[in-house]
Amino acid sequence: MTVLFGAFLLTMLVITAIGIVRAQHLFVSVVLSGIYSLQMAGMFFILDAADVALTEAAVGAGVATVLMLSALALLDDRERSAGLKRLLFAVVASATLILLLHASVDMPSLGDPNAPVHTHVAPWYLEETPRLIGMPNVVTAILAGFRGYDTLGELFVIFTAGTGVLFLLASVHERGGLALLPSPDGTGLRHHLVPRLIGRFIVPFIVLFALYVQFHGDFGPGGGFQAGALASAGIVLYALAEGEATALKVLSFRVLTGMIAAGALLYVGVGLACLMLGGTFLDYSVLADDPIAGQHLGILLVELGVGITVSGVLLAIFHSFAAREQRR
Amino acid sequence: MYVAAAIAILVTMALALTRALLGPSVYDRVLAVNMFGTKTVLFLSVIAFLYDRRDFLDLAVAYALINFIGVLAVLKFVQDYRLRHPGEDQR
Amino acid sequence: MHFLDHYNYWVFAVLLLTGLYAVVSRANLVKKLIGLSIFQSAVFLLYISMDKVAGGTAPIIIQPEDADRLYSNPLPQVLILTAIVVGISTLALGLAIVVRINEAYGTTEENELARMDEE
Amino acid sequence: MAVILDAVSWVLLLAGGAFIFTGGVGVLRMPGFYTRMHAAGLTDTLGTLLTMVGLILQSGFTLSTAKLLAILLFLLLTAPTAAYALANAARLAGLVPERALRSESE
Repeated sequence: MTVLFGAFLLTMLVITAIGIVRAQHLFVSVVLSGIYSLQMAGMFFILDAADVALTEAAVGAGVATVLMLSALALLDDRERSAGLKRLLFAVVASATLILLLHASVDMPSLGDPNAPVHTHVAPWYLEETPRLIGMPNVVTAILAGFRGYDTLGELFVIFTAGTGVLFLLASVHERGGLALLPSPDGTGLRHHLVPRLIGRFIVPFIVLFALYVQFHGDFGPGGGFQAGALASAGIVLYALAEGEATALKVLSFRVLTGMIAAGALLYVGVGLACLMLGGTFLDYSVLADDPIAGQHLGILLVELGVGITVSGVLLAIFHSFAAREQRR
Repeated sequence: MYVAAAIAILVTMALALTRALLGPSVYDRVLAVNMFGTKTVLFLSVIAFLYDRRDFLDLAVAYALINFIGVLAVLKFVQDYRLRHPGEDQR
Repeated sequence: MHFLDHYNYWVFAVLLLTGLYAVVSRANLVKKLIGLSIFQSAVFLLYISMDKVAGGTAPIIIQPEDADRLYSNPLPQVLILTAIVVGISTLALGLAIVVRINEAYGTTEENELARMDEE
Repeated sequence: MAVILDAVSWVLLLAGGAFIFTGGVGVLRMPGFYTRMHAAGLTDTLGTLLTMVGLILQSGFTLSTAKLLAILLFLLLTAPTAAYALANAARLAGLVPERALRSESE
């Protein structure tokens, strides 16, 4: 049954993707991308990847659509030219497709427990996590513990992308710093009473749920990446309901840039603290008397850093696009 | 019985997808996206029960909370679009 | 259900090339970015398809002593989880560049940009 | 008792599925935006309610019941709001119901 559900969702995914590419109006592409993301999250859930599905839910359903739309508001939202050498690329793509389909025959079939992926390091992680880290969610344990370096790198990619967007879109303050200057016209949906009231009612629940996802990530699906995306979605909803200017008063630009830096610094700081206490970089065992308690503390702090930076970056990006929109 | 409900939801998703692809107006597409979102919440809940993974209802909660934002963002975009391009036909 | 064993990989290939086709054949820069995110999500699908273990469940070990339970592979999930958030922030960076290009040139079509650069 | 509870929840789930499916058919087959909206809005709410209550009866007094109740509450709040906002936006944008157009032209 699972396989059939999966096949059905996958078929819909292909149809949606073709619809996205074919749509002439970019707005239609963005709306269809929303559906695409929903299907993808359902597929991840069916394939037993609860954490990934939660991330896709938090990012794809809220933040991604909002970002694409606020960028489209600044651009011509219709494709004008038909395309470049479409026939040639169609032939090349079809040839590559046939090669890839041919190669897929050699792949192990779906769910095969003896596939090469499952016989390398994965069993070790699954067996040793309860003993070494003592945390039910192996994904969180690997993310922040075993592969802490990798996650640090990813966090800095997000940090760099966020600062890049700010440099490209934020305006220069009179004293030389970057600033966002929303005009009072950005009222969002203030004139629509019902969506505004319900939106305001939902915001605290989203933020509360984000905190739950942040701190429950050791035991269930969740962690800093999901929580950061959810929290920023909550604040974006507030900005939609009350206008960007009001949202910037609640969480000002200074606070946002502070959050972007603070999260990354917290992550690095935990690593340095481990060095100071005589361990290696990001080896949390030395943080407490008991190695497992140390691991718990380290992972909690590191995930908190991830959550703070991710929500700061996503919100700063949203405000950069929105402020640009109103300046024109 | 969960299977029957899941199949009904999946088929409805396909119908909503068809409407989203056909249009014809912007609002039809947004309606379809909104419907697809609520159906995803229901599908995730039913699947969580079908395979007895009730811990993962968190996902459905996340969608129930977040799905709304996309629709509101689209509406704000359409509202601003009309301000910037008065009289222009939208698809 | 034997013929569905590789269906995930077929869909991966189709999505990958749909995305690639949009990136190379469309002149509109935003459409290229959308194509890039389809391409990206195809890779996510490949990784997550490989982590599935038949009869398994998500790798959250509530009872470590129960050795019979099968869990899906946690490693691809870790990689993709971070990649999704990285994907949205790089997409935003791309969009920001497109916005600036549009402000400087007044268009987001690749062929028009090339023509303006030649002049 | 358990058998009755099971039977009731099965009936609710099936009824929910039926309503959801009806809504899907309505969204696809109805002519004009407002009639489609009508089909989607009404069956969405009822189908959600029935399915969720069916699932709640299956889960008993556990944490999942609380989560299901939260989902139900949020869906019942947001789905009609989204429907309202959508219809409002369409009306303000000047999308006229089809029947009204037809009677005007007569």
